Amino acid sequence: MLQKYKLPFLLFVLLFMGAGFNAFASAGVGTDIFEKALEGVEKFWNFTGFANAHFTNFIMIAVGLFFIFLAIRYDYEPLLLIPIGIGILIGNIPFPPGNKIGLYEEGSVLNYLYFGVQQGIYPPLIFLGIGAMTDFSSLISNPKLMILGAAAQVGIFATFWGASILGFAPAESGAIAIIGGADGPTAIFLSSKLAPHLMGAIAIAAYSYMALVPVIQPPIMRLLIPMEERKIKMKPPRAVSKLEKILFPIVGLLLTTFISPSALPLLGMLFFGNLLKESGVTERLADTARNSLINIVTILLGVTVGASTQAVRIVMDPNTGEMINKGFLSPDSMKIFALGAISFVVATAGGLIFARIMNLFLKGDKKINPLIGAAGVSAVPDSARVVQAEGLKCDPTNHLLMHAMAPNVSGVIGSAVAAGIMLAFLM
Amino acid sequence: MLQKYKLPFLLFVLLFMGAGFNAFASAGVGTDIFEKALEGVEKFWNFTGFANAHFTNFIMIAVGLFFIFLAIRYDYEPLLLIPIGIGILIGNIPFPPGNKIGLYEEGSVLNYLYFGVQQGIYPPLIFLGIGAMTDFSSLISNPKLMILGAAAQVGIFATFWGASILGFAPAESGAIAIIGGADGPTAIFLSSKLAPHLMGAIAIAAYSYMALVPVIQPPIMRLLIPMEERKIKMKPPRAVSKLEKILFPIVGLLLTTFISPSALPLLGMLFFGNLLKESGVTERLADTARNSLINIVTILLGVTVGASTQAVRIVMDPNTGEMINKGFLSPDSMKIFALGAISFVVATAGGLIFARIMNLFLKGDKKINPLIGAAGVSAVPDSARVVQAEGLKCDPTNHLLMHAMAPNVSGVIGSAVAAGIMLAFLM
Amino acid sequence: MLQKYKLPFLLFVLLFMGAGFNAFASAGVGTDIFEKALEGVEKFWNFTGFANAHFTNFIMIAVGLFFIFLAIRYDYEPLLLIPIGIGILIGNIPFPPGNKIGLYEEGSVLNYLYFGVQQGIYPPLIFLGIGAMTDFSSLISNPKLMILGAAAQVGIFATFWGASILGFAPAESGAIAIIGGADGPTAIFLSSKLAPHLMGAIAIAAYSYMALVPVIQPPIMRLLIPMEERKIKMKPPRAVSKLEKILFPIVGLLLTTFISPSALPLLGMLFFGNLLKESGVTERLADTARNSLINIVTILLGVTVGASTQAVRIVMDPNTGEMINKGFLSPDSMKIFALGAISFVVATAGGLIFARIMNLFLKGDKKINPLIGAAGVSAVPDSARVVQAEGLKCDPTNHLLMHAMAPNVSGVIGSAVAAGIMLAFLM
Amino acid sequence: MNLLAISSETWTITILGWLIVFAALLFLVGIFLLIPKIIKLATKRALHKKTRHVGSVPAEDEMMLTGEMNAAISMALYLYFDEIHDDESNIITIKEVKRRYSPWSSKLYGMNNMNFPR
Amino acid sequence: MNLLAISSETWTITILGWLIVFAALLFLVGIFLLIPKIIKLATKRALHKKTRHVGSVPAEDEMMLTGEMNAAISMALYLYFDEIHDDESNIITIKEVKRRYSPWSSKLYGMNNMNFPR
Amino acid sequence: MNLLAISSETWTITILGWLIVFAALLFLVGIFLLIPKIIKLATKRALHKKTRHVGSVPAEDEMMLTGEMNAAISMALYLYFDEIHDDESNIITIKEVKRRYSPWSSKLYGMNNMNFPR
Ligand code: NA
Ligand code: NA
Ligand code: NA
Repeated sequence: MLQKYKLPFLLFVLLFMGAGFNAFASAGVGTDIFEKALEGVEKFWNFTGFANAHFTNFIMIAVGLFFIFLAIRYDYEPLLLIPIGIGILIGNIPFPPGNKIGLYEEGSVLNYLYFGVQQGIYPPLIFLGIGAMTDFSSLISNPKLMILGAAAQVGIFATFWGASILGFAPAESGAIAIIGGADGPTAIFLSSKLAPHLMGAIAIAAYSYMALVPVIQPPIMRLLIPMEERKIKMKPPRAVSKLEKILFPIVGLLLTTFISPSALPLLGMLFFGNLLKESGVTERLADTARNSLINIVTILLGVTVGASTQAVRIVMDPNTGEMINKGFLSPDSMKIFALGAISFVVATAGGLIFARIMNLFLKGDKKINPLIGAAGVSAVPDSARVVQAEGLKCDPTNHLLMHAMAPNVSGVIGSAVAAGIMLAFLM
Repeated sequence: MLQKYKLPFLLFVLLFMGAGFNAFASAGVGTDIFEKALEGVEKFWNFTGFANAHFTNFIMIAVGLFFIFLAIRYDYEPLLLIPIGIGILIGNIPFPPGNKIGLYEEGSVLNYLYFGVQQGIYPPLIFLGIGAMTDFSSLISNPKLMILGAAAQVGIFATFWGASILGFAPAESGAIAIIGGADGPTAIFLSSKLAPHLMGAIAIAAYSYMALVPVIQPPIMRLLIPMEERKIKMKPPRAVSKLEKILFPIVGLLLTTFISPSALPLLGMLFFGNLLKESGVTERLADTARNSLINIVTILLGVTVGASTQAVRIVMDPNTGEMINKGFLSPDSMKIFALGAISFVVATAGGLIFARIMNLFLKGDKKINPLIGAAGVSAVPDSARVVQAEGLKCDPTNHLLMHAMAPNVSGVIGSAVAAGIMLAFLM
Repeated sequence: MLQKYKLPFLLFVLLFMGAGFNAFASAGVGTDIFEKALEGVEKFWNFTGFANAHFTNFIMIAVGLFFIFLAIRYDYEPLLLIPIGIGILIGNIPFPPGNKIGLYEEGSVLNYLYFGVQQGIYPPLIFLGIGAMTDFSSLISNPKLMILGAAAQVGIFATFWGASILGFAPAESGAIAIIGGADGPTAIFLSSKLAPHLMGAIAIAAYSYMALVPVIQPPIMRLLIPMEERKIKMKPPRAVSKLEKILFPIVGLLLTTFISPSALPLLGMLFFGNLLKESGVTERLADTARNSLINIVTILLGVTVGASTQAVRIVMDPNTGEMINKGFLSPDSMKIFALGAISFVVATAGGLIFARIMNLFLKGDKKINPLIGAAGVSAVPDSARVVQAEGLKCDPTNHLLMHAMAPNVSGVIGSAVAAGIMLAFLM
Repeated sequence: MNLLAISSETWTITILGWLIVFAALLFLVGIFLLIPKIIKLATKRALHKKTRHVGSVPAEDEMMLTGEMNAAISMALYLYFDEIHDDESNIITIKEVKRRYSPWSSKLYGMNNMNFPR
Repeated sequence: MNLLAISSETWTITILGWLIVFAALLFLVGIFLLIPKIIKLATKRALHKKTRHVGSVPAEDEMMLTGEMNAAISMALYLYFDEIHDDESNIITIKEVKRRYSPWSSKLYGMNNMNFPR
Repeated sequence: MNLLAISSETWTITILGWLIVFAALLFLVGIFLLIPKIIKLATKRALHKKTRHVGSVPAEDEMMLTGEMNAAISMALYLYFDEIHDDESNIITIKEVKRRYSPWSSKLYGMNNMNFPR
């Protein structure tokens, strides 16, 4: 019964669809319309990514694709590398400036999401989730292994020294140094306070090397630890009571933040999350902290940190007044990457050597396997897994994982304390 | 043993409860107190909704109730219509201005929650979730169906032309036009950039017509597609490899945003979400993106968009200085609703006609069923379901759903690209 | 094969690790370096919590530990007391001011998270979740029990009167009064509008007494209700249709907010959440509202409200120009705690007495058990459980829980209405 | 301390505020006493039409009793489960129970099915 | 009302805008027609190497048919479930079905296993 | 490049910083070596009271061994599951296992039940 409306309707639609073409053909002089159309095409072309592209954009896009490849192909920290990788792509799509598109343009969506990175708000929320998912049992059962988490922080202070030598300002050096802590949230938190202009490079370096821990650490382990020591078997950790687990976050919070109040946002949230987990009466909060909340923040943090690596970013030099490119691919970024690599090596070596030194003072079955010193760099839980894998290579019956978790998580605390110290001295 | 305290306690409580009445009776002159009480009643009355109500509030409340009714009774897009419907109620409770109650009053709770709408932050987050829940397989397996998603965007440009004729400024026309894209988040994003003052009307129109797709599309389908063509059976789509599914969001992101960088927030997040889903290594992030995150944003977006339809909103005219009502029920809103209806009709017709044109160039079993062209308007997944239902009416063995999903999801991409083009030309 | 690099590598690492010590020994005069180091130690010491501690910090830390103890040991409102308790610890770690550490320092992480408390944004979001988890059936099935929820609000107005007598300004009195409403979110919302400087004390008082409801209410119940009345059995509530459940949030929203528009953020969200639950078509939104969303907001609200109890907070007096301590432990806080205790007692008594008065007008099996009047203070669902427990003590076969839920949830509505009235009169 | 020596505005708010809260909730009470009567009226009409086709319907009183018991039990269960753990799973369980065992809910859902097509 | 009496810029945007959307999606179409061919080429080479060790491989056409049917069925199922409830559980179910029953997916996952070690 | 030619402040931070981190964690080590001893003392007293009523208690050493093995196994399992999938479900599983099979945990939970009524 609708069929009778068919013809007029069809005519109307075709009329409309044809009207534009008619207009081109008939309205006014014709050439004028054609010129306008050409102008329009040109205007649009100047707006596209093709017209605004710079070769450095393509370099960064290649880096982003490589991150995604590493994450999918080798399963290297995919929860970090996928968001950061796609963030690098998003940040390096060329665009005409001044249209609230880019991350660094005020009022753009990316800029709003980046706010939580810039102000250091996301990292404590991630630490809340980490606290709510971390089991500190192995550390509570054998507290002396905690010292290995302190030893590996030599990577931080070595990098501070190295960055100073390379000519970075003290605050910049402090921010760069934290790469050696092998904790992404801590690195972002500290650089947001000490050197916001270097945050992109610092974050990318920290996350890259954390993803590459399975590549970086094994050769250093084999270099510094003789085969016979790599085979040392350790006593299983003692069982830990629920009361100890509840006391740990409370005591840990009070002690560490009294020593290093600047680390309060990080350590406060880490131990808060852990208390939510261990109290046994706030399971629904702990569950949200370690799932929805940490996932949401990880997504937003990853993609905006990635997008902060914009290759082309023309700003006015505050001194000379000329327009300069403050994009990601600068000599400073390269230096930061080099320093980051060294800091991971030094941190690993520091943990390993200190473990051997500790063994000089320990006897019999109390001796520790020095390999677990490498887990002190944190990079939770990858470096603990690397220790496990190396241990199994030397003795297929020697499971070091549970022992390596102790320096591993204490490395997180150590880095946060170190970040607080940097803030105390440099801010 | 507590009984001995009973009497004094009871006396104390009664004393207090009676004190007020005593005060009325005894304190001072008595009439003064009574006058004060009357003043208080009057002051309170002037604060209530009853005293501040305008008949337009009740019209809008009726609209809100109708939205809720449609959602519950007919299951039309309940995830959108329930929040928007109750938002319309909330936005049209009359209140005395200047007390930080209303959505448009700075510092009110609703105003803070509306920030994500005003700045276009919520739509990209919704697209992230949509990406994480969308399976692009059907589109990857038969890429040429993607063109139907482009054809249906004629609705956008037809509406742009229509809005210009009706006297809207170019930027306003661009924002109104996007209603034809049948994508709520895209419409909100674009109007937040081009015409924030029309956002309420545009969003309500877009969501209303999206909910009414099962009512709008079938007659047009029957008008434009002859019965024999409605019965065409299509080959099942080929299977798609995991690698193709991973490459799709990456390639799609790079290509579409190079063409239309202004659509970066929308398309970047859409394809980011899809990579989280398809990479296979970030399932926990994808899960949060398509559940908690999209739900939270949907709740906040829906209720604030609904509340933005405040019927009475007295502001000072910047030119004349007199107080005028900038409320929702304006002639502009009515025009936008009319244009929205036309744009949905034109978009559907565009998709259908283009599908018939495509068939002229396709042979044998490669011919497509023109009904699936209607799914090109997007309104995911409702219009694909309408196609399925119409197909079944003509041939109960002909399942078109999987084929209709291809133009359906490409319509989302097409609208986002179109939004970027509008921004490029008009901002 | 890596063994050949071993020696040089080891040397390099040891060189570095030794370099610092060498520097101490060799560089310059030696004593100069030693002096610098001492200076550094002193600088760091002055930054630690030990150097900045004040005895009031330790009092507050003890309070925080006590909250955590109550929550874990006695299971008193752990979802509130654990976050608030650890927040009190976090807020009372002493720190050197001016380094963006403390909650009250602009730009600190805690300050950003506190924004949602300060502006009253978190409470409506919590009400959204409460709405999505509350079953109003018992109230719908026996609407007259709703009046008990009004009767118990006498606690609010009694406290208003008491606070005025104690010398608080009217707006301050209004904010303090709401403690008697026994609803944390309502208290925070109202004090964010009327008396932001008292919010910490008000929130802590409200949550403390809510947690102590099982301690506060039973003696009052035994005092005011004779044993024979405590044994009254009530008819089971009638079954409620789905339609009634859907109509309840819609009608409730319109009526209560017309009467009290200032309560719109609270009541609008409460009934919105309930419609999400009862509509039957938005289950995924309701699920997120009552899980992820409310949990996230509870975590952030709890920890920042706790941290707002900073004991030492030196600010300049705007009048005299001298530096004074505006910390938590002030005479005002003590008064607020005293008033809070009284308000809970009066509210409970009000509910109980009114229930007995109601019984004068009810006959036969329609008589209510006056114990359920105590549930009118809200403190959902603890006070309803207290009623159940008391009822069982008098007659082990008398289950009052379902009946107590009606005044319990209507107490929430009543307090929100009362908050709106306070805003109408005092803002 | 003279407890009455405060401004008359304080008295106004104290007394009037409480009265308004009462008025507001009494208003709600009235409406919710009214609503089930309206629904009953509408349902009766609908049932009237239905019975012509369906045949015998269980007596309303009997049904109501069952429904009441069911509601009471389910609410008790609800709060019992609520004490054990705080999350949602129990609610779903109870919903299922309600749907499965109650003749009252079968009638109710019948009515809903009439009004709500899904 | 003269429908053509609007600024030429409006005409430009109307026509050009639509054409650009077309161009953009046609571009995508081209790429995604190309990608499977490239993958096939790569896969063939890999399969070639593999067959030396593994032995006989089912004929590609037959496999494809099965894969197609499987995809069609699973998508239909997907959308069917999607109508019932909106959440994710069904997707997982379908994924499992796909993995379990399709010889095509077994081949595909074989390929993936080659490229993706986990 | 003279590696020592940097400001003395840099040296201070480098050396002092590391030492402070050490000091902080050594402090924690000390406390956590102390805590179990305090708890043991308290527990022994409590057990002492309890044994009068309950009767025989398994020898502490034996118990500890079991507890250790249990902890080791559960942690290994934990990390094993953690490699398979990243979410929480496994943790719950392990918790159940711990509760069910370990005599040590039964003692522990006994103690907890004493202190923590639920
Ligand atoms: Na670390
Ligand atoms: Na679209
Ligand atoms: Na209340």
